[in-house]
Amino acid sequence: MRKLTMLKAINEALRQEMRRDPKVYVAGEDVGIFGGCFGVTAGLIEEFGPDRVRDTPITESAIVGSSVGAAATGLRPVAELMFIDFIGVAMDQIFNQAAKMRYMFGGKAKVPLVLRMPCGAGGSAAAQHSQCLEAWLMHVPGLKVVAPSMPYDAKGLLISSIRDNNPVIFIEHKFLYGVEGEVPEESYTIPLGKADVKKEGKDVTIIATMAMVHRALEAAADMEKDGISAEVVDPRTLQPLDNETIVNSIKKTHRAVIVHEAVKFAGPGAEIAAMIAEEAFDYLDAPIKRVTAPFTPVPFSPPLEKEFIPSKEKIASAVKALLQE
Amino acid sequence: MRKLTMLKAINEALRQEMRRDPKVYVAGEDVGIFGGCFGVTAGLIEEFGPDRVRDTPITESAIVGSSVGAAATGLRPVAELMFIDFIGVAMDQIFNQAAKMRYMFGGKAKVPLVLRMPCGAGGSAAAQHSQCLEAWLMHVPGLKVVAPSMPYDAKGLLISSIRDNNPVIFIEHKFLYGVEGEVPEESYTIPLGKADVKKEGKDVTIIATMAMVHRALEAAADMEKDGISAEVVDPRTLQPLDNETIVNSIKKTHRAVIVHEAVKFAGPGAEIAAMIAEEAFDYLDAPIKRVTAPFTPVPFSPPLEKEFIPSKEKIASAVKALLQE
Amino acid sequence: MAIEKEKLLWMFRNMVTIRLFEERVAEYFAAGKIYGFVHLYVGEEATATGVCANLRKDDYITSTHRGHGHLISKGGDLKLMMAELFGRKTGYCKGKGGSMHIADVELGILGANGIVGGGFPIATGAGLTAKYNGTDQVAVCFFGDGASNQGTFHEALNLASIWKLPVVFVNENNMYGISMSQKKSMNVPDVAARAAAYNVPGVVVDGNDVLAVYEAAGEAIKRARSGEGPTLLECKTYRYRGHFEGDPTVYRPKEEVEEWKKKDPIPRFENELAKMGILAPDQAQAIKAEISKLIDEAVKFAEESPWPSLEEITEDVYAV
Amino acid sequence: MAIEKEKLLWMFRNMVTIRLFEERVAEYFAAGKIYGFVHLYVGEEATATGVCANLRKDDYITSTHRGHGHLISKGGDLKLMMAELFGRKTGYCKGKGGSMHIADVELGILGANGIVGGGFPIATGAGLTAKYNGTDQVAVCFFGDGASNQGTFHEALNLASIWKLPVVFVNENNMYGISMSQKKSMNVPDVAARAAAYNVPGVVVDGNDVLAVYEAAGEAIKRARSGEGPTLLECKTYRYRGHFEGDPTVYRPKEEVEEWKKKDPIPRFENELAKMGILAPDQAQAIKAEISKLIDEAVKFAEESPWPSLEEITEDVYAV
Ligand SMILES: Cc1ncc(C[n+]2csc(CCOP(=O)(O)OP(=O)(O)O)c2C)c(N)n1
Ligand SMILES: Cc1ncc(C[n+]2csc(CCOP(=O)(O)OP(=O)(O)O)c2C)c(N)n1
Ligand SMILES: [Mg+2]
Ligand SMILES: [Mg+2]
Repeated sequence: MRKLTMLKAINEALRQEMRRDPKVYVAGEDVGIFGGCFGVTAGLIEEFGPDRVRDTPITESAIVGSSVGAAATGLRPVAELMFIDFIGVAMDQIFNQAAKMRYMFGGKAKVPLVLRMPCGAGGSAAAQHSQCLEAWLMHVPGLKVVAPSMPYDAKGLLISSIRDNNPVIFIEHKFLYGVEGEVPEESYTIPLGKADVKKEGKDVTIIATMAMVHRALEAAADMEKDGISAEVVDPRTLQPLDNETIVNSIKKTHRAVIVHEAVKFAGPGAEIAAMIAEEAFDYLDAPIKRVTAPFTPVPFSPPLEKEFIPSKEKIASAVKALLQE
Repeated sequence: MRKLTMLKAINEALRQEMRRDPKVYVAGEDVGIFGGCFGVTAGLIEEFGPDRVRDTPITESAIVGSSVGAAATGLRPVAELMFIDFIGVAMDQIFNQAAKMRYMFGGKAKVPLVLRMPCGAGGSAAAQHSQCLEAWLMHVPGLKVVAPSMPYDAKGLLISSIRDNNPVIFIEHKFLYGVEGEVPEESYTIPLGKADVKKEGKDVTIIATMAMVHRALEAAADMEKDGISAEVVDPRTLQPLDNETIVNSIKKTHRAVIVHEAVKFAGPGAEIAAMIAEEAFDYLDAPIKRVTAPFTPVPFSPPLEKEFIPSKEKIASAVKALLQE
Repeated sequence: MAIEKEKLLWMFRNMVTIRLFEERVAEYFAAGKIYGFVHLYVGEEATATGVCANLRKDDYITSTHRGHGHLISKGGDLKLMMAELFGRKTGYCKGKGGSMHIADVELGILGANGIVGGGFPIATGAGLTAKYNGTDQVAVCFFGDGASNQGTFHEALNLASIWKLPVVFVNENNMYGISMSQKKSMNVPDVAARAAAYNVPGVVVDGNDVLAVYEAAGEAIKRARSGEGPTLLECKTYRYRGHFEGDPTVYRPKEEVEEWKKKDPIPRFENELAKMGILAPDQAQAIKAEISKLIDEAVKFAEESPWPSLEEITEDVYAV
Repeated sequence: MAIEKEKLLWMFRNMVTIRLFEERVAEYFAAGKIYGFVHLYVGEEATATGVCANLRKDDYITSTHRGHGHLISKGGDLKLMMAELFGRKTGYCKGKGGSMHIADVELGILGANGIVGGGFPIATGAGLTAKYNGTDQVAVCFFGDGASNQGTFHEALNLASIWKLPVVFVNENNMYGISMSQKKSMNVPDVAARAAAYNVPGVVVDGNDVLAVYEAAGEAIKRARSGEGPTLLECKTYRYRGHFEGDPTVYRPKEEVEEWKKKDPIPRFENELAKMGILAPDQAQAIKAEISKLIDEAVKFAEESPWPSLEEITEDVYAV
C-alpha cells in the first residue's frame, strides 16, 4: 500500500473531509499560505480558499471561542492551536464553554468542533513549546481526546473526529509528523474509543501513547532477543479510554508498564494505572510501573532534553525490573 | 482552645502575614470593601489600605500575571481568583509563567506567589462555579498545591504558603468556609507536603481531600458501629504529595479507598491510586477503589447536585465492598 | 421615527414581563425555592428590550450571568425559564443549568454564561456562521462594563472587525462589576471609547430609554446585516438590586440608587406611550395584570414540575 | 536635542553588537550548533537600542521570543547568552532555557518569553513593584504587532492605566506576525491607536531611527518615572530574516524586503554620526572589528563550555 507520513495523512484527512462537507472549515494562526507552523495545512488554501482556510491573528481564546460559536450554530470547525502549550490562553473556551455547553443546556446544543494541537518534545523548543498536556483534557467531561501514534490511525481518527458531534481534542505529537506508514487513499474512519494492540506478547503489557508507542515497540523488539515477549497497547483515544482492551491484555500478561512523555505526577498514565488497579487488580502479579518524563519543565539543552524523553532503554529496564518481582 | 471557622482562620492568616511582612499584599476582584465573594478578605482593606488590598477589574490573566511580575521583583502577592473555575482565562500565566520561570531561567528567579481559589459544589452554583480542578495543577512542575480540610490546617498551611518561595496554589473548598475548629491565635506554620492522619484505623485506609475528609470521617464513624475500623488520611498538600504517610497506612490496613469530589477520570485520585499501585502493591489485599463525582459537569438542580457529590453512604459502601474482596 | 404601535406595545409588555418575572424570582429566591446564584436585571429592562426589538427569530444572541432579560426579550418561554430556576426536569436545561446557563438554541439564544467575558468569542463564531452561510443573520453579544476589561473582549472585537462579521457588541454599563465601580475599573469614561482600537463605530446611548436603544441598536444591526461589520453599542443603565440576590451593596451610595430609580425605564416609557396616546393608564394596568398572570402560570408550572431523576445526571454529556 | 557623545557611541556599538551577534547566531544555527527556535532581530536594532538607552540598571524589561536585541541592550552578557544558545551549562539559564527564555533578573531582564503576549502582565507586575516600593524604577514591555491582538495586551494596558503604573509598552511593529500581515490582523493602521482604549498616550515613531526612538521612549519613560502612568509607544520597523531561522518567507514580497533594507538602521545611524563628526568611517570599522572579536570570544566561550550534566535536569524546579 501507499506510504504517507503522518503529516500528509492528516493533511489528506482534512482535505477529504473539506471536500465531502462544505460546513467543515479550518482556522488558526498561519494555516493559510504558510501552511501551518509544521506544514499540516499546506495546500488547503489553494484548493478551498480563504473562507474555508481562515488565517487568524494571535488570539487563541477567539480562535477556540469563535469555533465554539460556529459549531453551535451549524458549522464544523477544525481549529488549530499552533502548540498544545498555548491552551493556557484559551482554556476557558475549551473546558467551560465547548465541553460543557451541551450538558449545561440540557442536551439542547451540539458542538461539533475539532481542536488540533501538536505536542511533545524533541526539537529543543524548550519549556513552553514541548509539553504533553493530554491529562488536563482527559479530565474534562464533554471532551473527547484523540492521540494517534501512526499515520494510518491519524487519518482514520481525524475523519471520525470531524464527523463526531462533540468537541474533540486531536493531539498530534510533532515528532511523529515525519513517521511513515501505510495509509489508504480513500476516506475511512476508525472509531473513537478503541485501543489497538500494536504488538502481541505474553509476558508484560506496555501501554504507550503517541511517540512512546514507537519507543515501546523498539524496546519490545530489543527484549524479544532476551526472550521477553511484550505486548504493546496503544489506546489511540484517551477519552473515552478503551479499558476493555487494556484489561484483557493484562489478564493475559499479568504485568503492566505505562509509558508516556508527559510528566508522571497526575499524568495520563495515572488514570490508566488507577483503572488497572481498580479493574484488573486480581490479574496483576506485580506493581504497575510508569515510565515517564521526570517532574520538570522540558529543558532546552539537547542532552537534557534527551534525558527528559523516556527512552527504549528505560522502558526495557522497567519491564525487566517488573519481571524480577 | 478558641474555635474559628475556616473562613476566619484564613482571614487571620492573611492578616498576620500582612502585619509581619510589608511585602505581602492581597489582590483580586472585590477583595476590598466587598471583602471577597465569600468574605475571606473582609476587614483587611480597613487595616492595610487599598495599596495592600488591591481591588482589580475582571482580568484574571492580569491578576495572576501581575502577581508573577511582582513576585519575581521582590513582593509577595497573595492573589485571589474568585472561583477556581476561572483558571481557564489565566492558565497560561499560572503554568507557563509562574510555574516555569525558575527552571527556564536556570534557577535564577524566585516567584513567591500564592494563588487562593475556592472550589467545590454544594450551593447549586452549577457547572462553571462548582468545580474541583486540583488535578490540573498537580500536574505542573514548579507549582505546589495545598488543599486543607480543617480550619487549623488552613491557617498553618496558608502561612507556610505565603512564606514559601514558590508559586503555591491554595485551594479552599467553599463549603468548608463555615466549618469550625480549634485554631490557635498566634501565628504558626504547618509544613507543605505533610499528610495528616485524621483518624486512626486498621481495616482500610481512606485517603480523602478537602470537603471529602469530613464525609470520610462521618462514614468512618458510622462504620465503627459495624465493627469496621477505617483510617482517614488527609494529604493536605497535593503537590508535593506525602507518599510515605499514605504508604505507611496501607502497610497497616492493606486496603485503600480514595475519595474526592473532582470527577474520577484523570482526577487527583488517579495519581494517588497509581502511586499506591506502584509503591505499595505488595501490601495490598484488594483493588484500589475511588469514590468520586460521576464524569459530568456539575449539575444545577439540588437533587442532581447532591447525587454528584460523594456521600458518606457511598464511601461506606465502597469500603464494605472492598472488605468483601 | 415611525415605529409601529404593535412594536411599541411589545416593548412595553416585554419590559414589564422582565420586571415582573424577576420580582417574582427575587421572592422565590428569598423563600428558598430558587437556587444558586441569581443576578437580576431589574432596572436594565430597556436595554435588552430595545436591542431585541430589532432582532429576528433566526438571529443569535449571547447572554451573561445576568441573563433573564435577554432571554425574555429574544422570545424565551417563561414557563421553561421558571422551571429551570426551580431546578426542575421541565426547565430549559432539564434542571442542569440554572439561571447562569439558560439557553434556547432554536431561538438563537446561545446561552447565559457564568464566565464573565465568555460570550464574546462565541457570539463572534455565530456571526461567522452567518457570514459563512451567506445569510443576513446577525449575532448580538450582551456584556457588562466589568466584562469589557477581560481579554476576550479585545480578541473578539478584533476578530469581528477584521473579518467584518455581523456582530453587535452591546455593552450594558450599569456602572459596577460587583463592587468595582466602572470609574475605577477603566481609565476611560465610556466603554464605547474602546471601539477606536478596532476602527468600528462606538456609540453611547441612554440605556434606560428604550426608544433610544431601539434606534441605536437598529442602526448597528442594519450595518451588520448589510455586511458592514460590527458595532460597539454602550447602553448606560443601572441595576436596582444587589449584584446577586443577597448582596447588601455596601459599595454604592443610597442616593445614587435613588437618583437612578427616578430614571426607571418602565414608568418613563409608560408615560411616553400615554403621551403618544397609545397606552391609557388602565390599559397599562391591564397589561401588567395579564403578565402577572402569565408569571403565576410559569410559577405554577415550575412548582408542579417533577425534579430530574437521578439517572439523568449522566445524560447529555456527549452527543451521539 | 543634546545627547552626549558617549551615549551616541553606545547606541551605535549596541546596534552593531546585536547585528553581529545575530549574524553569528544564524551561522551557527545553520551549522547545527544552535538549537530550537531562533527568532532573529536583524533590522530592528534601533528599537531596543533607542529604548534601553534611557534605562537604568535597576529598571525592568520583559522581552519576547525575539529577544536577543532586548537582552543585549539591557546589558546582557554576550558570553552567557551565546553559551545558552549552545545549550551549555555556563549559559544564562544553565542550558535549560534557550533563546526563548534567556533572563537576567539581576539586570532587570524578566525573560524572553515563548508565549506571545506572556510578558504584558509580568511587566505590569514589575511596574507595580516599583510603585509599591515607592521607587522611580520603570518597566518596559517589548511586544510585537501580532502580540497586540492577544487578550493579555488589553488586560495589562487596562490595569497599568487604572493603577497609573510606571510601565512603557513598546510595540515593535515589524508588519508581520509570522505570515500574518499586520494589515490583516487588525483593523487599525497603527497599534498605537489602541492607546485610546485606556486613555494613555499612543505614540508612533520610526523604529529604524534610533534617535527618534530614543527621544520618544525618553518622554514615555520620564512620564512613567514621574508617576504619570503608562505609554504605548509604537516603533515601525521590519525584520530582514524569516520569522524563525528556516522560514522561507513566502508570505511577503521580495521588493518589500528590499525597500526596507534601504532603511537599515545601522548604516543610517552610522551616516548621521559621521555627519555629526562623531564617528569617522575608520572608527566605525574599528568598532565593528572590536565587537566582532567580542563575539568570537563569546562563541569560543560557548563552544568550550561543558554540557549540563544529566543530574541537573531535576534541579531548579523549586526554590528552597
Ligand atoms: C471570568 C470570571 N471572573 C469573575 C467572575 C465573577 N463575576 C461574576 S459577575 C461579575 C461582575 C460582572 O460585571 P459586569 O460585566 O459589569 O456585569 P454586571 O454584573 O454589572 O451585569 C463578576 C466579577 C466570573 N463569573 N467570571
Ligand atoms: C500564545 C502564542 N500563540 C502563538 C505563538 C506562536 N508564535 C510565535 S511568534 C509568533 C508571531 C509573533 O508576531 P509578533 O508579535 O508580531 O512578533 P514578531 O515575531 O513579528 O517579532 C507566533 C504566532 C506563541 N508562541 N504563543
Ligand atoms: Mg456592570
Ligand atoms: Mg511582528
